[in-house]
Amino acid sequence: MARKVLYFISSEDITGVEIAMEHNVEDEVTILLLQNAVYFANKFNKSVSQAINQNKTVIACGEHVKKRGITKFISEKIKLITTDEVVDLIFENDSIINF
Amino acid sequence: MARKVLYFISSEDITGVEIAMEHNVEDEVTILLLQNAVYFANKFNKSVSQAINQNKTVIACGEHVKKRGITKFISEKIKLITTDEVVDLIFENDSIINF
Amino acid sequence: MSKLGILFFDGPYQKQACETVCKIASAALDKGHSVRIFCYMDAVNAVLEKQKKIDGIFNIEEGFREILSKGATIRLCNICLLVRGTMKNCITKEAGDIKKAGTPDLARIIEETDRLITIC
Amino acid sequence: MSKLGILFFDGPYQKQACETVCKIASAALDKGHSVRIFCYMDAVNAVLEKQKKIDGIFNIEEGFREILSKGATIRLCNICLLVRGTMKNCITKEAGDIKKAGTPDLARIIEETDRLITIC
Amino acid sequence: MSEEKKVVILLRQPPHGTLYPVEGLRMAVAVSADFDPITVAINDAVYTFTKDVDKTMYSTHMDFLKGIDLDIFVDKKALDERGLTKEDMVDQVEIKDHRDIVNMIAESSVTIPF
Amino acid sequence: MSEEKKVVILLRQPPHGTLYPVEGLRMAVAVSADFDPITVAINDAVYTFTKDVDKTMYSTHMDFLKGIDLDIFVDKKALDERGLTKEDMVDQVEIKDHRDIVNMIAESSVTIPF
Repeated sequence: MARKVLYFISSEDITGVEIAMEHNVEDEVTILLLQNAVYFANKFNKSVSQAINQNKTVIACGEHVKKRGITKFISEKIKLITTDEVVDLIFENDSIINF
Repeated sequence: MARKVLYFISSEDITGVEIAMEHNVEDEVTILLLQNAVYFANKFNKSVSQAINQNKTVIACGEHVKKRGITKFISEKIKLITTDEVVDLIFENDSIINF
Repeated sequence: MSKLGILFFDGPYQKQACETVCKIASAALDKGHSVRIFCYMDAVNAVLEKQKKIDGIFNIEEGFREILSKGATIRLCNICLLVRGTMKNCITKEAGDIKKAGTPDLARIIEETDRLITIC
Repeated sequence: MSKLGILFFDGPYQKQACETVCKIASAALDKGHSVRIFCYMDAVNAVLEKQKKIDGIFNIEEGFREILSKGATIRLCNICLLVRGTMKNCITKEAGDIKKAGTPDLARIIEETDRLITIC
Repeated sequence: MSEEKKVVILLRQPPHGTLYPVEGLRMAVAVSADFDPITVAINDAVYTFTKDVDKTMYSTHMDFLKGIDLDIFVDKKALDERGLTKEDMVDQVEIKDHRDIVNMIAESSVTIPF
Repeated sequence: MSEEKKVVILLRQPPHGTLYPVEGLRMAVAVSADFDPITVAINDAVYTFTKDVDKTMYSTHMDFLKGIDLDIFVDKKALDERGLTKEDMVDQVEIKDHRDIVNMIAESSVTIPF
């Protein structure tokens, strides 16, 4: 049974993104980048680019991206969301995998 | 004029080892690994193995290696020293590069 | 309305975790969700009193007082406080539902919330 | 005999830095060197009083009291204490040469010591 | 409800230098009163369960988990990358292929990373 | 004696998420009373000096260093690895080849890593 799974990545540990990519294909996987994990959204980051190419949904916390001034260095395919929307996303998914 | 330079590496940041390898060849470079940086001494770590192959002196804090139980996973060319000897090493070198 | 559990590990002013916890908790409370927070390891120092306000820095004590006033539940790892010597310096229960607790209380939080997030 | 400066950034019981500082400082003092330590950022919490002793864990308060008794000089970043709310909870000068200080004191330590190490 | 939640204690940091893995195992013990948590070691956390590492701070937690039949799994990929083999590891842990480790994490309903 | 010491403030962490780079720049300012420290940004610390980053916490430190003619150097290699160019960076910093950055670090007598 397909579930909606959220990878909630708030640490500078790329393993979270890697495991999300290896997650079984039946589930609907979303990768959420917060805090310094938003630096992984840089177009030059191989793992995140690969996740986008695999059509995984990659989302980043807009406030954290903006503060770091990296909007123009990240892929347009990454959706930026507010803290409010982070809360909604948490409850919209069936389970959360924290990294 | 050749100087004795000690790379004093106490963090899990491999950049210290990399910069030590790029250090100009006239100086006598020693790399000292402490705390979790001793994990870099693992034979499978490319940077440290390369440093050893380049005949850089690589030393690790024996107490920190022993506590982590990794003696048999590290190269025999890495000398293990006591905290006492760490102090001597600090003063034997002309300058310390902290990482 | 749903129940959110939050676990974190870091103290204030070194890393961003405390600030993120306050902001996500605050947003969740504003939306009518309930929020239960467990402070583990250095995170217990996030709720120390007398944190001086400095311009441009998010004051962590105020952040936690605000979410307490909005109804968040905060549990502090007992042993973590003891070992750090900060047992007597925490925000008190006049500010809201904040208590010293043991690790089994995290199990209760896991059991009684719909989602658990950790902020690293 | 030589002069050693030590700078560190981490608080107790999360990372190993505090313990390493104590051990290297202690060894240097035993060899007759002088030791001057600057506690920056979370490191100011290393010298809080009332850190409870727990079996198997190196007690950081005791470690710092020991090196103070052997003659180490310890300077604590003022603002770092203020912002964390831990200004009033530090080991006092009865234990040795420990004082609140500003960042310029680190410049003095750099100037007056032969080597500066940082423990990260 | 509580029976349904699959709790994974995810160890990813080395056993010394920080208190994370020790605190993770302490958490596994605490959570075991209400759940059947599994403990999974990836990356440098695999060093936590070598025969030679100093386990003073967490051997009682390991023994407790073993005593109530709760599993500790170790990622074979992480072992391979570090040149560690089955012989280097304590008996209390089970080595699993990376694919299985990923599935355990993927199927959890609550993950607590240390 | 103090004139001889070459102090390098070595920034290596990103400008937000931790307070390290902010504290590093505060330290550079403090140390400038007695020394002529140079500030060197490598790895993710290069993000500290992009035009678009929020510099509320450290712009005064940057301006102070600039005002007394103390240099801030940025590693070109780190920029390249992140797809950043000279145009993305503020005027107060100077971009240097990795070889020059290595030499600055190598020739320092006191390095303070943040």
